[in-house]
Amino acid sequence: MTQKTRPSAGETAPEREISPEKRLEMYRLQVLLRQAEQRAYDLFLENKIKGTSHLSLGQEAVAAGTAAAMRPGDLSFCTYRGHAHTLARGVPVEKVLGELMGRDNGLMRGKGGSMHLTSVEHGVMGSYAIVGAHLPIACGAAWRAQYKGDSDVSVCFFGDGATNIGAFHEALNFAACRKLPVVFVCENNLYMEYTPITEVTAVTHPGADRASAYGLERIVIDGNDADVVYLTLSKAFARARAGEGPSLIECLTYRHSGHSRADPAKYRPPGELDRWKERDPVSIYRKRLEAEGVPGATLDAIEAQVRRVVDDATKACEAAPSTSEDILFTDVYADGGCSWRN
Amino acid sequence: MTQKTRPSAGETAPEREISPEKRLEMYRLQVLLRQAEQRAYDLFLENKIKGTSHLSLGQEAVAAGTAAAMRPGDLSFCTYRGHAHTLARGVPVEKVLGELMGRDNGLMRGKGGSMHLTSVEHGVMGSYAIVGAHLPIACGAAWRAQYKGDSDVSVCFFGDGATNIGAFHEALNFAACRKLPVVFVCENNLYMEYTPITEVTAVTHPGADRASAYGLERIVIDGNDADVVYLTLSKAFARARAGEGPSLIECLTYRHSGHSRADPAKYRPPGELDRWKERDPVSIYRKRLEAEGVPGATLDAIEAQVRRVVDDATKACEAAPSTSEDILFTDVYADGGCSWRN
Amino acid sequence: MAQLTYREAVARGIAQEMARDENVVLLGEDVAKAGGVFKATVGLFEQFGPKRVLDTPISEQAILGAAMGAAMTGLRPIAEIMFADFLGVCYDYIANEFPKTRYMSNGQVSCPLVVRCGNGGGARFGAQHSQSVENWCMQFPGLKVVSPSSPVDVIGLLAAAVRDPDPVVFLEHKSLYAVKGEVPDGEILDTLGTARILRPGRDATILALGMMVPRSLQAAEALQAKYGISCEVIDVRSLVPLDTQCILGSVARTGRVFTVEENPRQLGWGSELVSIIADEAFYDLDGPAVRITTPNIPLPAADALEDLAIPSVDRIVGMIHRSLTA
Amino acid sequence: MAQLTYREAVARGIAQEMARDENVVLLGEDVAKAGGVFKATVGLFEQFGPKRVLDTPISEQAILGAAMGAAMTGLRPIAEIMFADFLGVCYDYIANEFPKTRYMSNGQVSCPLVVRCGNGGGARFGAQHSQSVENWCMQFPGLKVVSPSSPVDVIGLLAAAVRDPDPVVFLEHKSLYAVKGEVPDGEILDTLGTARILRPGRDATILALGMMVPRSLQAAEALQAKYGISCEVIDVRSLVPLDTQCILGSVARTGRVFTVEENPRQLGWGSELVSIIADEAFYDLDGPAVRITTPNIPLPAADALEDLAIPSVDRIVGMIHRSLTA
Ligand SMILES: Cc1ncc(C[n+]2csc(CCOP(=O)(O)OP(=O)(O)O)c2C)c(N)n1
Ligand SMILES: Cc1ncc(C[n+]2csc(CCOP(=O)(O)OP(=O)(O)O)c2C)c(N)n1
Ligand SMILES: [Mg+2]
Ligand SMILES: [Mg+2]
Repeated sequence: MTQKTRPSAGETAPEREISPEKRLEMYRLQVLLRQAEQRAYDLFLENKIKGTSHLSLGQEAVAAGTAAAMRPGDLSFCTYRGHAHTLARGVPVEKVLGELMGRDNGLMRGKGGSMHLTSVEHGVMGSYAIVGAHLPIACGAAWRAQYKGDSDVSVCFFGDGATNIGAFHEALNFAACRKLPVVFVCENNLYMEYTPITEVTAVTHPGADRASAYGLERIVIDGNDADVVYLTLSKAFARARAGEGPSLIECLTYRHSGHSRADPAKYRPPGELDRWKERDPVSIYRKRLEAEGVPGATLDAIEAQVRRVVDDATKACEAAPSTSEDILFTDVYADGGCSWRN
Repeated sequence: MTQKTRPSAGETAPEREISPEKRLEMYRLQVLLRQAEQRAYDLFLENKIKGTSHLSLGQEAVAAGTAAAMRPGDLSFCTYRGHAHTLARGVPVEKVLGELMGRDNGLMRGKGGSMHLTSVEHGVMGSYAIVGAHLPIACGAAWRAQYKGDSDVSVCFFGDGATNIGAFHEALNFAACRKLPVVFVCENNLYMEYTPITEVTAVTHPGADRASAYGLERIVIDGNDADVVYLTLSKAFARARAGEGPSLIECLTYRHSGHSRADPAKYRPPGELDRWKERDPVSIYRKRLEAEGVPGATLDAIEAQVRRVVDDATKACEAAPSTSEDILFTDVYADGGCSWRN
Repeated sequence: MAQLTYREAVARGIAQEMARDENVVLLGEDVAKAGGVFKATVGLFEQFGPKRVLDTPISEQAILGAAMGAAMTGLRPIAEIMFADFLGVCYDYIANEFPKTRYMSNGQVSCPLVVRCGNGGGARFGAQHSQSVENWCMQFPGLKVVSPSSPVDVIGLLAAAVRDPDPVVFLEHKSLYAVKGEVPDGEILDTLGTARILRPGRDATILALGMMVPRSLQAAEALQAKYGISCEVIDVRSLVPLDTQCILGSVARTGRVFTVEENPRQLGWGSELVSIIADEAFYDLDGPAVRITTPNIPLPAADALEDLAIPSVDRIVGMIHRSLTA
Repeated sequence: MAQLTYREAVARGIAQEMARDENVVLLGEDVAKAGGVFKATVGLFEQFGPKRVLDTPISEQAILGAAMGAAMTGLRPIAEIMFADFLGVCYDYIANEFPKTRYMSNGQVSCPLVVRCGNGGGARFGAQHSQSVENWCMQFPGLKVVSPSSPVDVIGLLAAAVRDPDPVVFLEHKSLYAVKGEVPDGEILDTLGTARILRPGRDATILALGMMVPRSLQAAEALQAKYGISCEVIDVRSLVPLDTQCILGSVARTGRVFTVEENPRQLGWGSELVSIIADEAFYDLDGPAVRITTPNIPLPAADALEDLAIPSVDRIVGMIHRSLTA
């Protein structure tokens, strides 16, 4: 078993160039995810978001880097921790916050909730709340692309914990056998809900150390570096589009917030969060851009623009009516209703 | 991915001595399994066995070698293809054939049938007809041994096809994490029901090529050589008893018969069966014993004795009444009955 | 017109739909080259090739999950789960994924697929290969559940299921695979959610499904011949959607209802039907609503025992006669 | 006597049994160090240590399978499946393994284990984390199904489940975890298969479970106060075994029955109960048996919608009043 030396650094170094525009876009995306999710957290504490909410604070580089490497038409399959990936594909903040708040302006008008964000228009084919369930589903979408000769790739995001459930194994084998154009992105944030992944996993790298079981390359990357994510995913997409089959990419990252809702995450050893905050993906990306000559004012303007978007979205959601009752009985069946008998 | 050179030869060579008595015992066991299952096949063709029946003809070395390496008190968990493993633990032929024939003298008096042979008295903790289901169950028995400080080891047999189902993955990870005293024996007979395992598996060795995903050693052995099986399993049992955790052993073998019932196995390429019959475990074992100086007469006597056992068992079963109806409603619940309401 | 077996009808129904729509694909364990464990997909691989007819690993979650992802994005998959009992290893898709995705996405996502299974007992396969699993499937809003009892219904309902925009569980009865029936030439298309009165009657309504349909018909004949009791036999065919009109109409005419269910008693499909009748047709009922089911036991393997467990013609006759003359 | 919350009662019940019998062990995701996602196992890890209280990987099949293997060989495992909805990913054990092994082995093998789950809605968790899954569990001969509605019942029924030699699914209602109730000191042990009449009444019987119990009690009060209708409210508590005597006795006295079910209508637990009544108590019934359920929809996440979906006190009152005065 390979031992990693720095917990935060990946083992596979990519080597391509990224255009300045792309990098600004990735910065904007990371800032957007950060601000939108911080807002979601505040709204939860204000009891304006009920139920639950799973944030990706600290994991923005994975979502931004992947989305930046995707083409329109590519498909995303997310988990309950799906706000970031949904926003990164271009779904408006208002729609996402509206859904979290159970408002009529929400992405699914409140019928799905925070764990099921779906926007087919943006290629977000759903967020799945049963751990592992969407890996086979993503295979199915990729199978359709292969069957129809479509060039889209399906991306399936999941956590370290999901690598120990049966559906993971079945999906990986199925995808590898059929060389499906699907990319499996394991966001290893070190924890399941509250239990460290290492305590319940037989290998050090829950994703990468399983790759060989499916004849796949072992890939572990620094998931807090959007450039690394972007380059690695670009390669995986190219491979998928070339008919060379799936990839399994383990992104090392960390969630700054608790698992869900207001979880204070007391199970984390002291200092751990601080060490990871030093590797905060948003700040390191900003520093890197500045170091490479991007004017601070440009980056400030992006942040300000994002703040306006998030503020406006919040206001719009607060003003929106709560979900209208007429949709309670709609869309159970394709005929639009819920009647199961004559 | 490692390529094997000879499909029938294992990659891991064991290096210990086996006593002459043990070897005679393994010969006897293989002959017993062979004859008992050939009888079962005949009875099926005569329509005296209804339903289904899955034979291990050709795979006897795995059952005999494993059973010979087990201690009383060790536990076996089998699949629907469980006649051989059940008999190898000492369950009388009459009980097994009686169960297959749905007679009152059957092991479970006909309530379970051929796919569910169970004899707690002999450590046969059940045969499971849902592929993969018993791997986690075997973990549970091993967990109990660990918890109680018992020294028994649980053995779980399954096919190549079972390595692609989710429960396999969950069980292996669980067992490896907790260092459970369980040994997973994958009988790779090259086929699922009718589909070659290589057509639907991302790696060449469906068992062994997955071992590293659970931090386990890669073990592929010649499953048609009872000595190799015995030595390899002995090592695995010692490891388990020493608290060093599970093993996953892929035994290369072949079933001479079809998958089940009267399956003519037309899906096999011409010549394949013949090549494997040259490596028939029973004949090669006999040849080896003879070459090493065991008198042919000794071996003939074993065969004759086994034939008598199988013949007597058959007669007893044919004479036995069909299952008596009074047990239809018993043993659904622990109170002995099936009443679910007052 | 041709005589087809129920198993041939499955293959013909699938072939009809695959020929009609190139988005229809078939996947499952041993369904392609080997033609299926029940030989119900023989010839399809040869006719439609490896791209459209796929042998899969023993990975039921991958089978159903892949079918779902493909259905969501434009294909019309038919997935075989060999024995219906195996729905246990992929039940999340039945319970949590297929039926809920349209609703949760507020109508954005469709899931038009068919899950075919070999269902039911009578083959001496024991407790894990013989179950009638209608009642594992019918409690999920969004999921449809169909179970044909004759070759012609197999084709027509399978075609309807494939064309249906909602996910459908299609339960084929293992013990009917060898049964023959008349099948007209040309395309056959039936309608989900329609029951069929196979035998009109005045004194009681018998509601049956799958293998219990021929047994109920035989029982009805015996009740007529032996006791002059006239039973109306309804093949429910589709549990979701349910043809409540047909069922309630019949009960209104006869005043008595019996379900004949292959599942063990507890929460069998008949309980829902009886509960509808006990509410909406209460004043039509002239006596108790009686459910004739397998008793509260797992199915035993031995032939003698299995025959005692599953409702037999004699048991149906006996229970109906006793109840009507009590 | 102490005031305990329902969630504290869970921990106390488990602790009582673990202290009594060293073969009792607890396993599940995050149940040990973190005290469980619902905080229902807080303190057990500290009290009984890592050998007896185990955090597992996200491997529900491994959890239930391991529980079964341990139960078969001498332990008395309590396995937590965090949200009842997740039974979908390990359903094979519920459907095919736990309940059948004793029968198939002709009594050789026992499977004394408890599967605890957070069940039910009201928490705005959406369609895959809010279901009431009684009807996923009660159709399997050999498996018992219990669902308590108060802290004292939690302890007593949990103790009974742990000591029971058969496998038991124990459904804790998520929306009741914070509810408080009086709990006597000392050991508490209840009996499976016993319903409880929580409020006597003359005009109708209400059968309820879990969160529907307090709502039914409130509805009964409102019906009395507003319309002078006297309802007997029965907390069914145990679906398998079922206290048919209590239920049929009540219906014999009142002549009318209503079930209040949190599950969507199709094949909810009430259908079985109604079907028993429609058969065995048909002549006691003075009017239709009515089931009050969540409609035929997956549960929506938004609070406004979820509140409309699950039977409310008002809906219960309205339906019973309308039905009794029709
Ligand atoms: C089948 C299933 N089991 C358990 C859960 C409860 N659960 C939700 S999230 C979670 C932890 C998942 O951890 P990981 O995969 O690492 O993802 P992360 O939350 O860290 O992003 C668990 C156990 C679930 N939703 N589905
Ligand atoms: C979950 C499940 N899926 C499918 C089956 C049907 N089935 C029974 S045996 C078998 C093939 C198993 O192949 P393998 O694991 O290689 O074992 P072998 O039969 O070769 O010993 C299949 C698909 C089953 N019993 N359970
Ligand atoms: Mg994680
Ligand atoms: Mg095999």
